[in-house]
Amino acid sequence: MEPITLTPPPAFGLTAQQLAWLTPYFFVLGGSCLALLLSVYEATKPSISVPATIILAFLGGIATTLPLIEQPPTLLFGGMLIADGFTAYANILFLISAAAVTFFSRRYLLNQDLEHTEFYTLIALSALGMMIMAASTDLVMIFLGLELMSISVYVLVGFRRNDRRSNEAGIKYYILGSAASAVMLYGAALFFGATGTTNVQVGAIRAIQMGMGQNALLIAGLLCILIGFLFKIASVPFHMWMPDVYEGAPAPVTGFMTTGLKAAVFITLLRVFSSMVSVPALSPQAMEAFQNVLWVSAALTMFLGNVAALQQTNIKRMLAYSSIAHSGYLLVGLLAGPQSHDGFSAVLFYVVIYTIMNLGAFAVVSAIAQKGDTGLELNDLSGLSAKHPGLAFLLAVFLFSMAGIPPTAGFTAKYYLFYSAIQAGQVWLVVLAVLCSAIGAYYYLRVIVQLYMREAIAGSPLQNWKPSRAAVTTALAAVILVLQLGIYPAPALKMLRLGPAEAPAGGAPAEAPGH
Amino acid sequence: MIPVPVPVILSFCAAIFFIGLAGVLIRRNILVVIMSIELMLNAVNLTLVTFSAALDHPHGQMAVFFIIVVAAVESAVGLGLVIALFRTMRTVDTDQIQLLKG
Amino acid sequence: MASSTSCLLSWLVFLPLLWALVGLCIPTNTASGLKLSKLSALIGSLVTFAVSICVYQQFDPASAQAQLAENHAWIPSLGVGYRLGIDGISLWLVLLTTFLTPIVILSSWESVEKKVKAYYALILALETAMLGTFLAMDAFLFYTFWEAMLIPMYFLVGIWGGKERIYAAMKLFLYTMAGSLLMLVAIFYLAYQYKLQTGLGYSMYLPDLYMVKIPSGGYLAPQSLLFLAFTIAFAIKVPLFPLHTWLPDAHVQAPTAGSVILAGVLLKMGGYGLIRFVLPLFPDAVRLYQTPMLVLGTVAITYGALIAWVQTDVKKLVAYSSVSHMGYVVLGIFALNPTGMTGAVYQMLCHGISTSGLFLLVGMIYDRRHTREMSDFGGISKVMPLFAIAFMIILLSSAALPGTNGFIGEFMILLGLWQTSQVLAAFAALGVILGAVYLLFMFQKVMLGPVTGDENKRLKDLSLREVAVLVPLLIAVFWMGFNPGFWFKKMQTSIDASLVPYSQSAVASSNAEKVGTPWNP
Amino acid sequence: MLALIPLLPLIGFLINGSWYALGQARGGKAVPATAAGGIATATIGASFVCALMLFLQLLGSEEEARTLEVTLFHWISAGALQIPFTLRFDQLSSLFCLVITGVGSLIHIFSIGYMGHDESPQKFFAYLNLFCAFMLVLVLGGSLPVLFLGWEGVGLCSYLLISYWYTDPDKASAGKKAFIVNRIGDLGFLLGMFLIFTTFGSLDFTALKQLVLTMPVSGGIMTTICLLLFVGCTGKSAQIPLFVWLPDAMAGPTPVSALIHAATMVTSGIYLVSRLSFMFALSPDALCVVATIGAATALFAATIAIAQNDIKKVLAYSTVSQLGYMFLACGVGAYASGVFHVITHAFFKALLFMGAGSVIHGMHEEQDIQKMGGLRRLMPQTFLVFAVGWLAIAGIPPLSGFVSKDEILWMAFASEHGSVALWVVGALTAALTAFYMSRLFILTFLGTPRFKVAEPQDKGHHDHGHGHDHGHGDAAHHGVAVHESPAVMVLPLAVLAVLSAVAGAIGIPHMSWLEHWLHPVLAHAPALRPEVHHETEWVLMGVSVGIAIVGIALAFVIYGNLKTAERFKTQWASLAKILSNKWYVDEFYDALIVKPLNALATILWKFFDVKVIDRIVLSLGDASNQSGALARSLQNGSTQLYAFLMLAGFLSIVGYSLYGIFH
Repeated sequence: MEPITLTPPPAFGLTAQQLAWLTPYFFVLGGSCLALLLSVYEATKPSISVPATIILAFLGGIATTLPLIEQPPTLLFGGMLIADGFTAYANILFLISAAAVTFFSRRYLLNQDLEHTEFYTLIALSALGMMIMAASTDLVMIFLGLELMSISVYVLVGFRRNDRRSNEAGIKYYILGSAASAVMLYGAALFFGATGTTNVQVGAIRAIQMGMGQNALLIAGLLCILIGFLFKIASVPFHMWMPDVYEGAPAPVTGFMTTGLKAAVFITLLRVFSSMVSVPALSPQAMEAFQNVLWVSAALTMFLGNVAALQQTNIKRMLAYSSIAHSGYLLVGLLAGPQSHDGFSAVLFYVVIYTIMNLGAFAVVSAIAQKGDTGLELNDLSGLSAKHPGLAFLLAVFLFSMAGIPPTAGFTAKYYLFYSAIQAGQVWLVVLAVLCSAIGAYYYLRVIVQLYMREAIAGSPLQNWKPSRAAVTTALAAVILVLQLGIYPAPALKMLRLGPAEAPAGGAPAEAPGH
Repeated sequence: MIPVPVPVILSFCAAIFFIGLAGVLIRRNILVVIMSIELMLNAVNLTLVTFSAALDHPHGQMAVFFIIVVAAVESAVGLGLVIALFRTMRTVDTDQIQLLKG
Repeated sequence: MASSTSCLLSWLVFLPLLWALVGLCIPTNTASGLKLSKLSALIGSLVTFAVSICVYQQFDPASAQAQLAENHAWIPSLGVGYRLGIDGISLWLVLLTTFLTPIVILSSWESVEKKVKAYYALILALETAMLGTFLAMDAFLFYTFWEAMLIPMYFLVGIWGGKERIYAAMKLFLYTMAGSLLMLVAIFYLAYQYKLQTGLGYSMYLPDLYMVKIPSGGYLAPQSLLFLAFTIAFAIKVPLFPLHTWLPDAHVQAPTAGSVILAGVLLKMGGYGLIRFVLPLFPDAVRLYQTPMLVLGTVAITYGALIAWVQTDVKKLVAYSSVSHMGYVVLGIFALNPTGMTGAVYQMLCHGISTSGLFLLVGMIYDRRHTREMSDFGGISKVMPLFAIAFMIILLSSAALPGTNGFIGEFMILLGLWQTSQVLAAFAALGVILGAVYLLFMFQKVMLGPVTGDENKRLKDLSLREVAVLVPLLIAVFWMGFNPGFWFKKMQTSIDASLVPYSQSAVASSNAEKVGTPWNP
Repeated sequence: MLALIPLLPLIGFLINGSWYALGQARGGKAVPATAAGGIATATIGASFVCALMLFLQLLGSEEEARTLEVTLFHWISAGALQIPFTLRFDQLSSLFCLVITGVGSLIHIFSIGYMGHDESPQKFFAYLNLFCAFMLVLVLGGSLPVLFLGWEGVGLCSYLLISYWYTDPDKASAGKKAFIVNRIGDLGFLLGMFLIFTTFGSLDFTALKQLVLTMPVSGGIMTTICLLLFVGCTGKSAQIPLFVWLPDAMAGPTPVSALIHAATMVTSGIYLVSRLSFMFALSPDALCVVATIGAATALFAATIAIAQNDIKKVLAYSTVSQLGYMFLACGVGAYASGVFHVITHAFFKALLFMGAGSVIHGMHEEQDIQKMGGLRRLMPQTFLVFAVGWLAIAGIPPLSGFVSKDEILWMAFASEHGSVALWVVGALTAALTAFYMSRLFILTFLGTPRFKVAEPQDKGHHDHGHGHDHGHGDAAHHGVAVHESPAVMVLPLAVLAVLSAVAGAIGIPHMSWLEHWLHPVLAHAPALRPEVHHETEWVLMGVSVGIAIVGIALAFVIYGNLKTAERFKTQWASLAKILSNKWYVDEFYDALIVKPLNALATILWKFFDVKVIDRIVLSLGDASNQSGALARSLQNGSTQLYAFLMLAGFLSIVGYSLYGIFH
């Protein structure tokens, strides 16, 4: 069998189809550049033009991505990026998340005296990083996208620059994130050393061809890459940064991190992971070792995230632990994906739902947050339903959804995820997962108790304030989606279904000559 | 000149990498920590170059360029964060930065 | 399945919810608006009752199949369908639900003062969830309703409950949820096995799942584990000793309406689930675990009754009496014969009537005195003679006096159990004595003796509204006590059908089959 | 017409009951007892007429056709379990019906006077009517479950009527005790019923009789069935060990004691045994138990009766004792004699109770015989009728009590199931009976009043002195204006007195109409023991008369002079104490069963339920919380600790994987 190489497309001579695939990227990039330019004029007196520009750019990106969903997969830039349905969905998800965050954060920033136009630009650039990352099949590209995303977010986390907590969160995230990136990069270097390529799919095929199932270099490299990802999704024991960072970051940024950022990392992980397992690149022992690592990691993550959340009194910090717990559930799906009939569809679906409900929840949290992100202690929320019944209702729905109670989307997603894990034979992991979600229900319900079952406490920071309309609109939209996907998820499931042929690894092996 | 064997270089790279990692773990001054991270990244760069040379494949060297750029950007942002931190906290000692916990 | 074009059941299930949503639109800032919203809820529940009567009339007792069935694709990729159907067992539980809801609404007319609109909306929403649970013929749909039911119940207890309401609401929610999640895992497993065994794809349709064969043998065989997963979920709901501790808290803290629905309908779902899922799905495991389950049921009866005896809080007493009474239901089901099973279903209905009545009565004096401590009462008979009459009748029904409904249920259960295990039946029958003991002790402490305290002397007897609340229950007590045939005749076929796997011939054939074609995992 | 027998009192109950309920809804004004009592009496009276007419019809028909049957509706039908609500009127039930409705009517009439000053007579008469209805269902029921409906129903009415004056906690407790103790017996009944159903597949008496005779069933099962049912009888008919409720049941109004706790309800155990005599006949072991328990109860209760001072308590223990006689009869296979004694006992015991009621009424709620005496002159009519009852129960020929009791003693001696020992116990009991009844009679009616007789002008006092829970205090201060009871109360007494005197006629030995009448429905009379000679019967009869006279004479010797009585009492002080405390049976039960059970329940609740079961549940939550706290303490805010843990994770993952893969 002749060695497989990718047929490179004509350099910089992009076909119309490839150009179409790149349009959303141009939109976001152009939008952020334009916003930067505009902000020069508006540095002293910020107006609505910058966020509007950014949002328009996001919407443009979404609009140009939509027609691409049904397009056949295409390779871009010498196979460093892959454009397929999966990419399209991922991009839409990131853009929606970024747009929503932008939409509801303006009022928040105004309230906090943080109205700096860089905020929007950074969101846009971070979104661009996600889009690149999710489309990458090359480790270098993944690294680039990841860094673009992360560096923007480092800044965003420390955006309340006069606030010690925000600063601390920024610096912690920065140090740990960079270190993790370095580990991941080291893994990429080892991967390159073992396979002679930084392209994941090509590398996987080479690994088969050269019989590297037991190659220590390759395995060590993959482990390092995996650990880099585990850090980003905050899997135990790489989760420690997340609560601190979530708590310190401004509320909309936390929202952005738990939705866009997390989705991006998971989708990328899915792509890398599935490209390694959809072809048996590794020996059975190696696969088993990887699975065991993931098993333990998933179990620990679910358990620790849920139990630690029980102890929290700050809603942002609580949602951070909740986010860790959800990463654990997703790891269950990831682990089960290869053996399950539905492949990684369940994981993808879960990511989508998770993004929607967290967007909504953080929209509400951002709306509630008072100056300096105060008013987010649980006690401050007492009796919220009496003064703001609508807001309380929205938050309650999101919390029920996160707890996985029907008829919300959170239930459907969990259902699908655990169902596919059962198909993969992970019965005990699923048992553990459901027990953990029972524990988890407690802290979500605790918030609802505050909202509905307690009287307002005198002297709470939440005395006279009105929630922003943008936030409520965002949350309302999210609620509609959460209920719709909870009650009638069939269309969405059909849409997001990844048959075995459409594994997120993309069509690379099929594209490659010789197949 | 006898070429240094590849495994030796790789071990050297790994050593540098872990020295960087150790620096991140041990040093209390954030600036030194950032420098340690740079060290880790440079160890990676060296690894890539070594592999590139050993495999006679340009990809590795190409990647190094990207990494150098990213590392520079990262340091810039990191220093910005450190300055902001110093403004509010008046310290760059990691032990002093423990507001967020629990 | 004979798929009919009628969507009567859908109407039945979703009418209360729709009505609740409409009711939420009524402005309640004026007194008349407030009244209108109450009235609207009452009418809504009565209309639902009327619809359920229509269902009753269209029900054909001769067929054991799910009737008035509706079958629509819902999430085809997961084998989930929107499937409703009714049989002789769910028919009566549905009617019990629709019967109790108007009573509950009427009973809270004056006692609920805060967030009135939301209160009635939640009760109606709860009704939808309950009806859905009884009517679902699809495991996913069932589970959805089953869990969704917790939300309104949680709010009812948590917002309108007593002092410890939040603790109680949390306990109720988490306890039930933890149990049901294991059941969910088991449902997944079954659906997946269906696919493996038939090669047809996923299905959550119950009759499909019934066909799944799961290896059995041994207390930890797959079938036994699945059995346990399901049974624990249902046993928590029943609640079966020792999984009952959520109940006293929830009952005591819940508002009257909550307690009534909890005792009247929610507990029945445990029994219903056992009949609908556990018996047909896991015949071997059921036979294996029959004795342990019977023992637990027997323990529940005596244990609940003994503890009820020493309670000082009336509501808690009634709560523990539910533990005792529902123990009979478990016995009837696991007696695995038609007599016991009929008794179990009947006992569920009877308990729904009698315990609801007790809770309503306790609620009525609680509304007047704002205490439930027995020592605060005394000689109430003297000042509230009508109340005393109603109390006595309901109490007798609860104590299973012949001529009241309770007797028929307990009689048939014990008779059925006797055919299975005479020793256990003898022990279970101790409940007959103990039931009289705790009920009469309560009656004496609260109702008899000299009238104590000025507050008790000033108590007003039942109002017309309260009489209207109680009279349907009292009628039901005697009607069910003297004419059980009216109820039996519609449930007989379904009960026989549910016991098919346990008839002697079925045992023989399933053994033969197992020998012939061993199941390969 | 058959259906009307229980239906009529039920209608009376409904009328009076709704009258009461509606009256309460409108504010509860008192109504005259005559109106409510009139309705009640009319219904039960009509019921009596119906029963009488049917009885006459039965008399007129062929022996084979002496069964009337009516199925009112289908009660329970589920699979093999088919229980129609059938009423069956045959020789046995007809007698019971007549007694119930007849004596019932008289007691109703009596109650009109006795309850004349009650606050809500509708309620009382409603309960009374309801009781009659249930009692009639009990004896008319064609199958065990229907009988059981009546069985439990009379228990309920007994509860309601005992605690009729519920504002007195003791009376309320007495009702509760009666119900619960009865329930214990009912448990046995229920289980017996189950065993019958699983053995024979039917619960209908007629069908059962056929099945029992045709189906071979092991003696063990038959004995178990009989004993289980007998447990039910010990509850309802107050036998050892479940007799404790009956004396307490005297807390109820006296007509209730007469009707329920003397004449009718307590005899339902005998009815049940007679009804199922075809089963008992097949189980000599069970019969032996029945006879032993009966004899033991008879003697035991009689000893207690000697030392009681409450007029109703004496009668209550006497009832227990007499019921023991009846079971003794059944136990030796002489069911007809048992039934005979039921009938005569119904007459004279109702008479005695109502006589006592009349005394209590006249004495303004005084029940202690030590505070009575000399009522002979003050209440001459009552004295007269009471004397008849006294002689009847003491066994003085030719009064009815003598005839039936002697029959039982003879059978206890002569039957193949009998023995000398049983006869001795029975005879001893007879002596004791004569003794304590004479004691009662002497202390109440003879001698001089041991209370302050009020002046005649104090008469106005008694109008409000009849309240149920007052009166005791009044008597001490003002003296008691004793008066003869009104005609409405005395008249029924007179009727009963006549009946007590002559009822023996239906069961005269060797030409007993009763035995002949009951022959088709009861098991065959037992054969006599071979060693028994017929002449012995006469000897024994003489002995029993002698015993009665000795008993009476002894009582006169001791109690004719109160000083003798005192001396006698001090001589036997310890025995008297034990007896007056009823052998401490209540205390025994309380210490052995009630208290431990209550303690157990409290422990189960406060310790096991709360501290163990619930604790386990909650500790799951606690464990989660503890783990959370642990996780939290790890999260100490130090960036470098985080990094260190990450390194540890990194190394362990890489280490594990590489080791796992390459080794």
